[in-house]
Amino acid sequence: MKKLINKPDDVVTEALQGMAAAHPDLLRVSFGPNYIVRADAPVQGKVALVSGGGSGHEPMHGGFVGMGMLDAACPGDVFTSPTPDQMIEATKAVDGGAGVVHIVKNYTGDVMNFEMAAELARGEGIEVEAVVIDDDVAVQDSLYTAGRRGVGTTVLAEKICGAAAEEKQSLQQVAELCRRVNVNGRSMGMALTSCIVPAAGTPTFQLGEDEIEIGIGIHGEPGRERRKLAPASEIVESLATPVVEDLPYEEGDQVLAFVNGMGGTPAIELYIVYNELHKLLEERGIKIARNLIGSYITSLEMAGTSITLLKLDDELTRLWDAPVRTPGLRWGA
Amino acid sequence: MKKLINKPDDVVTEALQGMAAAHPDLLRVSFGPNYIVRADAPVQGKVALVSGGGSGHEPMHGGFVGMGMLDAACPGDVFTSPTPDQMIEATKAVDGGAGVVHIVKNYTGDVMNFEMAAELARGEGIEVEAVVIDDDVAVQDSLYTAGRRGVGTTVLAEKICGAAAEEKQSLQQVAELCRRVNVNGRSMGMALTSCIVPAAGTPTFQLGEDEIEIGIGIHGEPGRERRKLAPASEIVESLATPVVEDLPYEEGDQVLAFVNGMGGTPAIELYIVYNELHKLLEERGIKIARNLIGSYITSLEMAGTSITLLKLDDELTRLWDAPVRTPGLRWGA
Amino acid sequence: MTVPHAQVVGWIEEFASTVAENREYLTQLDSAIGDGDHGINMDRGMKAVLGKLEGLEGDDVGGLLKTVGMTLVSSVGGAGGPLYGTLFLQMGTATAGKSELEPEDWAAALDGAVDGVQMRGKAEVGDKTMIDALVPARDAFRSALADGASFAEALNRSAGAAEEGMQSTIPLVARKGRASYLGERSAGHQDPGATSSYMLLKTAAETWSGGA
Amino acid sequence: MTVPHAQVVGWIEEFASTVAENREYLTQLDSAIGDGDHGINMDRGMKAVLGKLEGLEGDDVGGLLKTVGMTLVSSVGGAGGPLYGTLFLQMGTATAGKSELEPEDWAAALDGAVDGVQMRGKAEVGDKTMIDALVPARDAFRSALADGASFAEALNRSAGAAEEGMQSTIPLVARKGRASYLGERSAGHQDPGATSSYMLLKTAAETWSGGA
Ligand SMILES: Nc1ncnc2c1ncn2[C@@H]1O[C@H](COP(=O)(O)OP(=O)(O)O)[C@@H](O)[C@H]1O
Ligand SMILES: Nc1ncnc2c1ncn2[C@@H]1O[C@H](COP(=O)(O)OP(=O)(O)O)[C@@H](O)[C@H]1O
Ligand SMILES: [Mg+2]
Ligand SMILES: [Mg+2]
Ligand SMILES: [Mg+2]
Ligand SMILES: [Mg+2]
Repeated sequence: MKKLINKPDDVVTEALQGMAAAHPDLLRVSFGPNYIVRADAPVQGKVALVSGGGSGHEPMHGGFVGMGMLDAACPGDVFTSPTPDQMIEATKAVDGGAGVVHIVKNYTGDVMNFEMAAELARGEGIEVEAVVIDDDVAVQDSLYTAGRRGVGTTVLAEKICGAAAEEKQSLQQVAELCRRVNVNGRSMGMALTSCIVPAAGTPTFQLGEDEIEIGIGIHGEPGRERRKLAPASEIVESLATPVVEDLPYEEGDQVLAFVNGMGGTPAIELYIVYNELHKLLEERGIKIARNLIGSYITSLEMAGTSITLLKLDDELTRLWDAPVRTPGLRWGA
Repeated sequence: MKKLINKPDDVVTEALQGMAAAHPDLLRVSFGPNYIVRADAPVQGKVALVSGGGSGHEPMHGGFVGMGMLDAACPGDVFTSPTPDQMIEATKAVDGGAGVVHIVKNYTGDVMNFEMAAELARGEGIEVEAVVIDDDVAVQDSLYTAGRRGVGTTVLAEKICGAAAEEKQSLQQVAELCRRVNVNGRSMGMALTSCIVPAAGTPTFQLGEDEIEIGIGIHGEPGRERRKLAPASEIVESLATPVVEDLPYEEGDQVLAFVNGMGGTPAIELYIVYNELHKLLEERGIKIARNLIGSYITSLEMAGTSITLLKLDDELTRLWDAPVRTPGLRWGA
Repeated sequence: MTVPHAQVVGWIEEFASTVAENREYLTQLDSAIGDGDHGINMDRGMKAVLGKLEGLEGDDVGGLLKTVGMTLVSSVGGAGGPLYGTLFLQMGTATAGKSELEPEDWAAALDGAVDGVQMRGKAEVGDKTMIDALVPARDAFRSALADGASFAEALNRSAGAAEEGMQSTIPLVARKGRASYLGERSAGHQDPGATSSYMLLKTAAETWSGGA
Repeated sequence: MTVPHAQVVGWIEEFASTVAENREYLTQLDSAIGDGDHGINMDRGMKAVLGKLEGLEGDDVGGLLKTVGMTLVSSVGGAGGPLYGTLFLQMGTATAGKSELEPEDWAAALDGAVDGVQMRGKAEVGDKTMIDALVPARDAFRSALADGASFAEALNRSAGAAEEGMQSTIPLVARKGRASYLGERSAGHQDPGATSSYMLLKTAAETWSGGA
């Protein structure tokens, strides 16, 4: 295992110390339990946004704490959902009296821990609305299963809802908006290589020199299908087609296209992916009105990409364009 | 070789097509010869900044084209300096009558091609000032050699000079400033893994599972020394010590600390590196007044990091903070 | 036979060391159909529990089990944290105020465990989860008592049923938890959570009855 | 013997095919002490030159060589582009207006080649560059002529000197170009640019004299 780390057990703590040292103007980090809050928390009268999940997906979520996005993030161990005590402390630290939205990715662990936290927070008189993101079309949806995973749409929901909260929209409005983003977003990802969980020390799965995994999640879990390595055009087709056909997006729709790197894939490849996606959507008459290209929701050093499409309307577009100032995403401020 | 590409020969062209499709609001891409100019070029009365170099270092340089940074970038083949015809066309396209600064990284190829281009441009009546960046302390400096390579300081110089040009500083002022940034910047890098040039198809160098290269450049060229894998604290010490002792930075100095990822290293590791760097500089009484953490000058999918320190003064700090709006770096706009 | 407070502590310690010994094994099972951390998570949690046990006073079994639950909730994370946390919290509620356990108390504790895990995770038997080990274990314990079996014998039959339940997960397609994302690819692998739940019941039988 | 325009074209074509055959070899040499692209760069450039040759009219050797130089400048990039570009541009200037080359013309062309490369790259003999092949080749050609050797003989002695010069780069520590960043680690490897320069002189000797 080759990583720029000290001891495997200290990875999360030291990365958080680095965040604290790097961005005192934007955020504060608390240790034991671990959570990150924006520097000016709590913002009185503003709905607060709290998210969290396993570490290893940076910049998500800690890198999205700041003006116009999250009020707090709860980082778990690598790929392991955080615990309710982190969430409850974070929730209390950012509550500005207007209620708190928990943005939860649909993983059994995340959902259950956030549920326990919300129960405790409500017990302490804080209004909490939880919204679960489940946008991964690689997973068959069913009433009888855990449903779809939450992936790329989470980043977009955090940005858009952060802007709405900044506008002093109400708890119900922000939660409703978050559900609307989720309903209009779809994602699918693939891996060229596995990643290595520091505490494990070996790759989570083994891929041959000519193999790829299609339909992966963000925790190094294997995907739905192993295939032969293929040109970018074919890979984009395999990811974007199920995404487009799931919603379904229609001719004339405006979308935000998010081409995400899994952590080990450089920008030059992401632009080749974007180029293919742009052609594919153009052929279907779908217009990319906004885009985001980069590594924003990662799986440690995994090489690969995920594609997220979000159907836009005027409000979503306006909120996307609103200023944001976080370590991981910044414009207009 | 596992990459998100189509044919190896089409990598640069297709990534440029992706850039053009993604950022029409910020830039325009010309093909044959290849160059990228900001959408509103030429800006009348403003000194224009042109840079360029081999591809494979994205977002540098094309991702830094836009308001507050570069006016044009000339992307060569992967790791191969661009040709004079690209530079001369780019120079003509962005000249707004106030002259053009060529920001050149100190590689024999880049220097000679930019020299030829500057001769041709001057022949056509355009005022050109070339500034060579040579900040890599891994290379022993000498009058009798090609001197030091240009690496991380290039990114900082492009940002700071872009801001000065935006303020309508003169050609001589911007060129002088660029030299000042270069004189005050020092870098050193290391690799955990090699990268693979698409046209070659195999790793440029072979590293064992427990080996690292210290003192690498940004073209997959081997470094000055091969070592055993070590904890992040030791690696940062090996990179930062020669950097700090070269200038030399002194107690009380304010610096911009730039922790760069080589392309395959995720943010979580860069923050661990930053944490170590922060401690090391604190011990020496050097204050990090600004920082930049991310993969901005890369070597394809290489895993590794480089550290750049720039000694700041009030003017450099003000220009660093000025608004910038490019695909790769954006704030305040 | 009754199980005094000290032996409940003994069981928890034994479970912790079984989890530590099987840390790699559980993680390996989780790598095949999950994210390869179940052993790491449970071991971190049980180590935290051992730390908490040291400072613990009194002989209230219910309080002890609640402390175990709270500690797991705040140290494990993932799915395992809330599930095992709730399991122990509910066991603690069912045994509140007891300083030793009669067979009927343990039956109530197992009821609480199953109800708690199902309230949290909404899994049914056959979904390829902990529930596939826990439900047969609870049922076997109750029916052993109804058959007139001794506490020790009932514990052993309960552990045997958990083992069968654990094995029954192998051919199943997961419908809950992370393994469900794999769809058909999840079949042919033993569920890590059902495996750790079997260990929980097996260590109870071993510690309290000397059998297995 | 004189070398008519058509044979100069033949030389360029022969050099292009030698470079194509040795694309991997040159790249491999460059991987050891550079960035592993010299073969790729030169091959791309010479393929572009072949494309340009097709449309070329007239019999001006100087014009031909200048076209080769301009094409290399705008298609090779890296260090090789300006260096080989300038080499051919200066050869073209030295042979402007000639429809065939006398020995003295080729001597002048070699002078131009060396001067051009040194003007651009500022390397001296011993810096581990193209210059280590080119300077001995130029000197050997002139002294062969002074010794009364035939054009063919002088070409062969020139190519032989280039080969020795190429080999002489092996133990050297590079002082120019990318290899210089390696410091002492650059010793023990043959310089890729000196190797392609040797090929340039060798193909001239082979195409024009039948020898090597
Ligand atoms: N909804 C559920 N109900 C009961 N048990 C579940 C449920 N979801 C997951 N599990 C159990 O949790 C185990 C995985 O735990 P663990 O690996 O610690 O958490 P995570 O999946 O978050 O990494 C599975 O093997 C399964 O037995
Ligand atoms: N200053 C110089 N003068 C002469 N030749 C040089 C100089 N610098 C480099 N070279 C030659 O260029 C060769 C490398 O060319 P190439 O690989 O095409 O370019 P790059 O180094 O830009 O990748 C070296 O082997 C060397 O012979
Ligand atoms: Mg997990
Ligand atoms: Mg090169
Ligand atoms: Mg797991
Ligand atoms: Mg080279």
